[in-house]
Amino acid sequence: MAASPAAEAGEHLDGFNRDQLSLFLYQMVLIRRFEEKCGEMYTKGKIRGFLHLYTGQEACAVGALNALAPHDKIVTHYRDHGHAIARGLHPNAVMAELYGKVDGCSGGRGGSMHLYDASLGFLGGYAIVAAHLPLAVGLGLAAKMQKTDGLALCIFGDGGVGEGEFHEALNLAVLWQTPVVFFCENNLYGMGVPFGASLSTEIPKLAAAYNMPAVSVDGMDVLAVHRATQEAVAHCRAGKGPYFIEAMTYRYRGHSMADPELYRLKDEIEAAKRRDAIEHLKADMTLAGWLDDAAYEEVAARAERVVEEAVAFAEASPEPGLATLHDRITKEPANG
Amino acid sequence: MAASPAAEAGEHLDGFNRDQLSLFLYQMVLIRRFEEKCGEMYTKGKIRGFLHLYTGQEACAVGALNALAPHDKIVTHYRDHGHAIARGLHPNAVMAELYGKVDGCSGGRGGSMHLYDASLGFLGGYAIVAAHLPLAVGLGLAAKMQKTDGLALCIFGDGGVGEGEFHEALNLAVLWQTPVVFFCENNLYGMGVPFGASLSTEIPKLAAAYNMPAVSVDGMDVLAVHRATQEAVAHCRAGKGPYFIEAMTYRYRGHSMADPELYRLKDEIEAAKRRDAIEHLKADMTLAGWLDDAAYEEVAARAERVVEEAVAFAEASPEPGLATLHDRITKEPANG
Amino acid sequence: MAEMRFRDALREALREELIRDPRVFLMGEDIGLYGGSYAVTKGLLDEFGPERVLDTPIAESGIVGAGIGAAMGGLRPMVELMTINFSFLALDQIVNSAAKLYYMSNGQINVPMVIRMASGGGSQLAATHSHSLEGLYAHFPGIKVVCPSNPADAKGLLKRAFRDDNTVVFIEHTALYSMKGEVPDDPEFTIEFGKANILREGKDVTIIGYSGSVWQASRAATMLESQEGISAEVIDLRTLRPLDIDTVIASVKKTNRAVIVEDDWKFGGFAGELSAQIMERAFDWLDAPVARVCGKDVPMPYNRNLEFAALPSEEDVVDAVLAML
Amino acid sequence: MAEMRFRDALREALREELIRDPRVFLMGEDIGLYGGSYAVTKGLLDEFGPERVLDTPIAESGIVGAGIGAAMGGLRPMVELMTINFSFLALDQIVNSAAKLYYMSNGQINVPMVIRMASGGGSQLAATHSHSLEGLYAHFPGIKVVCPSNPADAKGLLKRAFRDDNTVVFIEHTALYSMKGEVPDDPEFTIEFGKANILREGKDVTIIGYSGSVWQASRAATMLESQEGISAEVIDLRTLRPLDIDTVIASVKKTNRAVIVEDDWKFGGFAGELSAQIMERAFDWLDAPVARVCGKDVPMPYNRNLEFAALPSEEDVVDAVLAML
Ligand SMILES: Cc1ncc(C[n+]2csc(CCOP(=O)(O)OP(=O)(O)O)c2C)c(N)n1
Ligand SMILES: Cc1ncc(C[n+]2csc(CCOP(=O)(O)OP(=O)(O)O)c2C)c(N)n1
Ligand SMILES: [Mg+2]
Ligand SMILES: [Mg+2]
Repeated sequence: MAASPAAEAGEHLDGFNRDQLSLFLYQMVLIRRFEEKCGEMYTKGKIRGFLHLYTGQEACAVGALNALAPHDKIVTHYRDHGHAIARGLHPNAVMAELYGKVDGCSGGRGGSMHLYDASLGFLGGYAIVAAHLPLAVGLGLAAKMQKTDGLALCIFGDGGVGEGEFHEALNLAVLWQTPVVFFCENNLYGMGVPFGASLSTEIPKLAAAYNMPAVSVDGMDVLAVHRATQEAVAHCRAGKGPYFIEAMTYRYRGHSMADPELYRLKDEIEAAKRRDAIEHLKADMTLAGWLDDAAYEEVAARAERVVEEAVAFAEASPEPGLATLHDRITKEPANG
Repeated sequence: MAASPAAEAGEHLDGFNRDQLSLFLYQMVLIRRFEEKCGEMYTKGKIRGFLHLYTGQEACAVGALNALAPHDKIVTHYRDHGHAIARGLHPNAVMAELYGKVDGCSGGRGGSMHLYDASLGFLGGYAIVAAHLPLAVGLGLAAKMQKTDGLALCIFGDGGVGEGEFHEALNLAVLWQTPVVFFCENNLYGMGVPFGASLSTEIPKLAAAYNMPAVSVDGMDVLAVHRATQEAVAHCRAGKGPYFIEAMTYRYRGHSMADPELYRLKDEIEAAKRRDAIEHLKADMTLAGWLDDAAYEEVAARAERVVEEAVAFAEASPEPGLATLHDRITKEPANG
Repeated sequence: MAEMRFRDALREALREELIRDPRVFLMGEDIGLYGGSYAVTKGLLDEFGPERVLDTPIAESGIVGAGIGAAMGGLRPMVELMTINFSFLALDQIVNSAAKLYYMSNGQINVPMVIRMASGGGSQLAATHSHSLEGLYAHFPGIKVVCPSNPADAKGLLKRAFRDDNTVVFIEHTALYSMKGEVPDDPEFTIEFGKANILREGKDVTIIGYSGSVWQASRAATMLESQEGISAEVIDLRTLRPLDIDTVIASVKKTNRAVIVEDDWKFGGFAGELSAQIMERAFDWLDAPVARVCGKDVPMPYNRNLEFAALPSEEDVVDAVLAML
Repeated sequence: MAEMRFRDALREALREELIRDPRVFLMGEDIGLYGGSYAVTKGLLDEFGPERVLDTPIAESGIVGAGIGAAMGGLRPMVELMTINFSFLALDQIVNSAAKLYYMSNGQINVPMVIRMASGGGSQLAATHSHSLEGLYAHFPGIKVVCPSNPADAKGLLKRAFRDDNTVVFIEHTALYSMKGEVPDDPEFTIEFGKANILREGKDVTIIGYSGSVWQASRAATMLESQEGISAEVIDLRTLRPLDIDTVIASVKKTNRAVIVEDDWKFGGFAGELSAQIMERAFDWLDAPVARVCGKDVPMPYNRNLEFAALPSEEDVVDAVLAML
């Protein structure tokens, strides 16, 4: 006998409380709204360079980042706004960075692909595909050598799996039993290359061959992502070495703002949107009696306000002075 | 009931005839003798640079290379004398190369690590660990695109498995279904690093995760190596894509002539020698009535003569002229 | 002759070479379904099919290595690395395999391959995505390094690259992709390597550039002429290896002054090589030290004003010329 | 002071730094059980244990990347890449991560790491194993490049490298490992970066080298003095980035002539940078063009005579000096 929808939601929500889910919902809505605004501002020429939007993948960032502790470290790839915001970087600082302004989280030097906030353990977006995987191994190694229970979360895309550094990093992490959660957001494409043309096998199968636990989860379900990441985090904190998660997800927009999107069909995008993570959580929370239309409107309005404020903040922030061009190339006692 | 020794040998020899085994035996003895002589000549300062001897691993080269056809291509690593000789490069040309002389198979420019004979499809020893794995994929791709049934045999060591190019090459080969036999000579060490400290898993397990057949064979048994390679070759020729072989073997000498060998015990070396490939085949052939002491002495004497002649040839060959230093840096119509 | 954009001229060259030589095939990241990240290969997958236009995984070392192997096996691959920034990952293959096999094998094995990549800053792509590494590649014996500055050269040099028996590193400045120009349609039109192009004759100073920097040099020459009455000769090197130093020296011996314009960082860059060679061969003709107008010695910042300040401009070239007169 | 070999001086520096700073650890290929391929780390595994002396797989990009991560995480790793020839495989990590993080993060993240590697030709290791890439590394802003020429400098500079807050690429010429010299034993003995060393004073010509080439320069100076009565000043640059150009310029303004000695290929090499800078800053003092005595522009051949001919020798330096007088 099928369970009633409410009971199903109840089961699905097992172990989560209302506050937590409200936070997840708010963060996902905020990221979505933030990204849409970025797209808009890119079209207006306010944001430039390469801009890779995260819409569609929000459940990954929100589910995973909220499973971490403050002393954990994060490295991710260039599609990094969602991860930054979920980690707690202020949207003002992120938007100002996209504008290239001094109050940006990287002082206007990094742009969209290179967000940093070392005080939050957010150690960067990396734009060379897979280059940050070995870095995560080193961060894990440092945590281990310093005898903390900290770990490194390493986020990357399915396209990164083809690079040699994927192999080198996984191997080193297992050999050295470093606390690293490898978190692969499989959105089915690396630019225009469908996943099946980039890897000859399934990602978790390959990861498991290195002798580490490897799972695949629904990346459109924030609760599933969160549970899996909690599991991975517990594994790492217990000193059992690295853990691998593949989150199956989908990006609603093109690879970057420059993408002509010749390679995928509208149908596929529409199908993915029917699994939308925000709608999914909204439905669950509504069934559980934790959300109604008014409450959702409030969430949306709050996100809207925060994003508008971020834009205003970024607009008002000054450009870095030309005299700073040669500053901080290396760290010297005088400038340290 | 245990089979009698003769019957066991008989079974083991199934499918091989006397001529073939005599050839294998001769090639193995020749390679062993050649390598011993190289060690001697290195000590005398006749051979210089890095010299990596192949003694102990002869069954790999002889078993594998004899499974190929003339139109197949071979790329291998720097420990390449055995492979070159098994492919049919004349010992004179190999020894002259080690001497750096004009009659060397690379004109004295390559030395021990870089033997070539394009006319035999022997496309080189490569000294950057794992760099030739992608080359083999390309050679396989060329054979496939040209619609021949040729294939590429790619020989490398267990140490090479840690490199990113191992991953990139295996993935590409399976994705593109190129005819490549990956042949890993696992001699338990990459220089002084024991295999278990270089890879977090077993090699065939990892290779199989890419979705290709992957087997492990006794690399001290020339017949086992030959059978496995024949299987792999048939697989490739049938258009079924790449195939992976790990051959468990052992090198009797240090990594190179410069190795102080601090990292392994005499016991281990002695134990490996008890599995010696030449002794193994001698015993089998003797039991089958295909070899006696006199016949073996003849084989050994023939190898000895060939090696002595190689040394004499190398000694007599001239040094390349200084005027050739700038020749053949690029291929131009005039010099083509 | 037809007017076309730089990217279309490149595509024409690829098309014509695919048609001319059955051994030619293309592989690279997003060159097929996506149409090439700078749309150079757009339409070629449809026209030539997946056997001759291969989309690859993101695996620079692997695909360049596979290209080398394919070339050794008798084919004529073109490998597109998307941008030069990712070529660090393939550098070992380029330098240790592609460039050296012919020499090491004593002429037995050659590697006829074209490696195409987009280069240069100016698009706010920040520090990891704004490299100009033409000079880095020019340092290695055994390969050739080509950097066209206009559509006709792009086509003629790329077609020539496919007919070379060696590995050619073919570098395209992203700022040029939309540039228009007249391009010959003769399918046998090629441009020889090692022949610099005198873009503009002059008598007071020689300004030397390649790829995108040719246009800073040209605009500076125009400004010098109209604002100061100074006559500048502008030389487009076209290829860095082989380098047509003779044309440069002949010009400097006439003008007695030289300015080199290069996007790359000045310190340890290729401009130093040019400067040194000019001094070595034209010392007694020089009225002033050779000047280098290069990128500033910093990782490229994202911010637009900072990036602009980090790149050499025509004003910088004008200033350098005025300072030496 | 104690007399010791170059390799032992390096080992002493590593030992002292391991003792001084608990954040320091070593990792690399064959640095543990094997004792280091040039025996530099011999005995350190026994002394400090496997937590501080890690043998790694052969995975250059991975281990340099892991070093960067460890440095970001608060440690002070030394990564040994065995030889510079293998560093192409780690170049992306060095150039795009280690060198740029401080700038890109606007000073939030720095990467205090030492990357050690053996360099140079002359041992018949053939084309892929005989690189001299000091100049290549010097091209990239954000890192430091150190190339000691003697045991005392090796120790003092290596200890200094561990105290730097940035990534230091530390390059050791294989021909120097067995060289003996007096080495201070003060554990606080370090040598500042960016201070060239005037090895020998002279008045007729300045000969500039670094790493192994300092000794070709010195031997040439001795020959010039004894055979020709020419007084050469010899400068050891010690570090290429930062570069002590002031010391070079002051010397050239005194001698009016300069010769640069470098093992690397001449074309596009670091000698060009030095030559250009000398011209730019001392043009009016130069009595002859700056000369470059460098490696020949070929992949290194295995054959001994050919290799010898491909490398710069003291005779070549003497000839260059005589040609400019
Ligand atoms: C080493 C390297 N090669 C190529 C690129 C160009 N590039 C940028 S993103 C991308 C696709 C990556 O896809 P994936 O890892 O799946 O991440 P997604 O964009 O889907 O989030 C490519 C090829 C790069 N940045 N770095
Ligand atoms: C990229 C690279 N890194 C390091 C080295 C130095 N090196 C040469 S051989 C070797 C060990 C390789 O071991 P393995 O692959 O097992 O082959 P074996 O020597 O045992 O035959 C190492 C580390 C190298 N040549 N290339
Ligand atoms: Mg993807
Ligand atoms: Mg081995």
